[in-house]
Amino acid sequence: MWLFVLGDLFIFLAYFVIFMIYRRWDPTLFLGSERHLDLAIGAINTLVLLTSSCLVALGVGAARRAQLQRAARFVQGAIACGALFLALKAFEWVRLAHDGYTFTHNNFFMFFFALTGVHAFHILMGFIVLAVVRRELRTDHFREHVVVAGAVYWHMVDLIWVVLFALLYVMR
Amino acid sequence: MPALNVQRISLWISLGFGAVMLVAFVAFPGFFPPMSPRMSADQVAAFYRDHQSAIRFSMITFNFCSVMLMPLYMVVVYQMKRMATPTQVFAYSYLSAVVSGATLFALADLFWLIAAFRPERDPNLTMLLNDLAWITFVTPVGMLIGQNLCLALGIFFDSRPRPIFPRWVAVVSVVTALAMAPSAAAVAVRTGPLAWNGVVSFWLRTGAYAVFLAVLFFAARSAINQEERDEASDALEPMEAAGAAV
Amino acid sequence: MQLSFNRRITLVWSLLCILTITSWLLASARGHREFSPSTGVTIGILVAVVVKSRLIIQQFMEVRAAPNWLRHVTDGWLALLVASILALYLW
Amino acid sequence: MTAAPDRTGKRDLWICWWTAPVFYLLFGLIFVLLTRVMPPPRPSMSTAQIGAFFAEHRTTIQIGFALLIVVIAGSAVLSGLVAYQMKRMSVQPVFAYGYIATLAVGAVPGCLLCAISFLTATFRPDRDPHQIAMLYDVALLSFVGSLGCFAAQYLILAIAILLDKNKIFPTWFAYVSIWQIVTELLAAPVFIFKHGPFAWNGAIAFYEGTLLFGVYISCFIPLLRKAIQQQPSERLPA
Repeated sequence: MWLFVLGDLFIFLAYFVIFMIYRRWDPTLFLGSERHLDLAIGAINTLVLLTSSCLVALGVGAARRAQLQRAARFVQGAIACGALFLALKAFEWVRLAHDGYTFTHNNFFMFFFALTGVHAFHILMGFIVLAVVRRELRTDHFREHVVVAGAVYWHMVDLIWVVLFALLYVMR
Repeated sequence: MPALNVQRISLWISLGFGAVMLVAFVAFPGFFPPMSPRMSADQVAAFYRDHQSAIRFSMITFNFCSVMLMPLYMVVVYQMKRMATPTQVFAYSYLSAVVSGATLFALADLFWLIAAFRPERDPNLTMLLNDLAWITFVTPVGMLIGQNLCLALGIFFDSRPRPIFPRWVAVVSVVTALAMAPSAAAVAVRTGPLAWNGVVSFWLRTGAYAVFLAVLFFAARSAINQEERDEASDALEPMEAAGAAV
Repeated sequence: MQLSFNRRITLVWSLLCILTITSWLLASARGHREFSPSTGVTIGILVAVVVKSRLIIQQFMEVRAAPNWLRHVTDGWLALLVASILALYLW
Repeated sequence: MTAAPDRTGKRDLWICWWTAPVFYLLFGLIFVLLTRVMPPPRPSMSTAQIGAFFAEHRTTIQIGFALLIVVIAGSAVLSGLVAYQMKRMSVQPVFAYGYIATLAVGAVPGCLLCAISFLTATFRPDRDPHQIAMLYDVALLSFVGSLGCFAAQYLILAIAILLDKNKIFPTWFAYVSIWQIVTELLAAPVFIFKHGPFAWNGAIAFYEGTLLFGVYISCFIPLLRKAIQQQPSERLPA
């Protein structure tokens, strides 16, 4: 899993660099577009995802102490947080599109929708990963490395969002 | 045991993407109502200009999701190979027909997307692309009919005491094939129920195939369940035999 | 530090949240209508990103207990990320 | 029957395997050097510029794509080999069939349609320039924008590798395959943009995707070789 996570991190690094190059070419447009985003939703979503990451980390700890049911509950909580994240994201997308700031509106929104879209796709994959982890926790002889690998993936999704939040919402 | 998971995963993949395709179908402005083949070139060009985003959204979604139905078809191929037919030939014919059918849809989808890519194109060329898309989408039903007939024949010849797919699936399959067949007339007719926007060529054809896919999904699911039960009892039998010997 | 596992994770989580809220405030401190470029704000945000990322990598992903190569690669990633963002921002 | 020596025992597999490097070498030669489809020309070209593009590269396009339509079956041989290896996995052959089927779909819209459109465009250079421009769009959008068939193929391969207990391919390769799905997703905007990173010649939609495909294929070919080598030569499964 680490290979996947590292590879993904470097792929995202490339996206971030390309974003920054385009931002560099037209900083006024990017900054002007940033104001149409709802900073509060972005920040709350960051907190939601951080919380879910924290729950997964606690879940790994509980699994190591063989408190499997507790661990499964933590993982469930993390999935719920992920779902909340996606719901807020969808609300934000719909509102922006409704106000006319669609994918094709300008370069900023192009990046905004593409990057948040790819990230949302990673969250969807994360649901599958966490479901596998939860299934693993239900078996009697669970394999710790599977649980840890799933957790690492989920933290990566969180990590990427932290950078995205900075680049898309709060950078000035 | 893990092997059976693959079939279930396949079914769920196809179900999920099939649901997304339903959204794309509703989102395509050219389906409600279906575009008339009698629209002038300028009207067609105006359609692509006015509905650019919706067309792109739904057709990109179709592009991505339509081939994701393949896992469901492949479960059917696998189950057809398990049928107690004289040979497994229908399973391979079915596979071949599915591939060609899916290729046709992928082509139609591309034509729609290319037409929407530059709506400012010469209206006559936009109309050409639009015609190509509609004709490729609606009329070449042969591959779909072929699939359904191969499946139906396989089911009829399946001599298992408890057939893999119940006989009524074969009946539904043949009826669906018959319902889709008249769409071929849309290559020549521009008005009435047989035109590509007509009740028969569009709604009956699309609706029948959608219903058939749903039937196929549930039939495949119960075939998988049955296979699991059979395997479980097969695994028990030698043990019972051993027990009897002792 | 002899913190229990859960305590340490919760502490990391609260730090992360505080940093997020700080960036939020930093970005909106100058009034909602004020969207002018500000190197100070951006650098502050980037510092927060570095700290947050490193916390997630080291604590949540447990890289602090990982083999050396992994620590170096993740740190390298973070350094590359911030260096390129900063370079492209200031250039 | 006595055990045949290793080489002759797997002769057919090795023939299939050798088509892979040969085919991709030719593929690169055709698309990069001869027909100039990779890296792709700009989507924002005017009708006149498109005409000039075809006029300039007419001969090489014709040589290149004529070669392609002759050797395209290399991809079919390869997908046969992969499907065969997938049948050796502990998962049921459903995914092996799916792999064959999705790639069989992909060959026409994803590769041949591009060749046919370019060849048609260069066939009569005196054609109405607008028609040539349309063929240009057909070629490049179908080549870069046939997403679903390839995404489905990568998905099937990835899941099969993850579930396989015989370890025909290493687990990490499933992840490399999943990246390809993400790059296919990011190629979806080529139908929308004519400029920028998501256009069909864009940094993300084209260059990053191609780079990752390069990683994928340069891992896949050696892995296939290893899979064939490790296969016990007695008792070859059907």
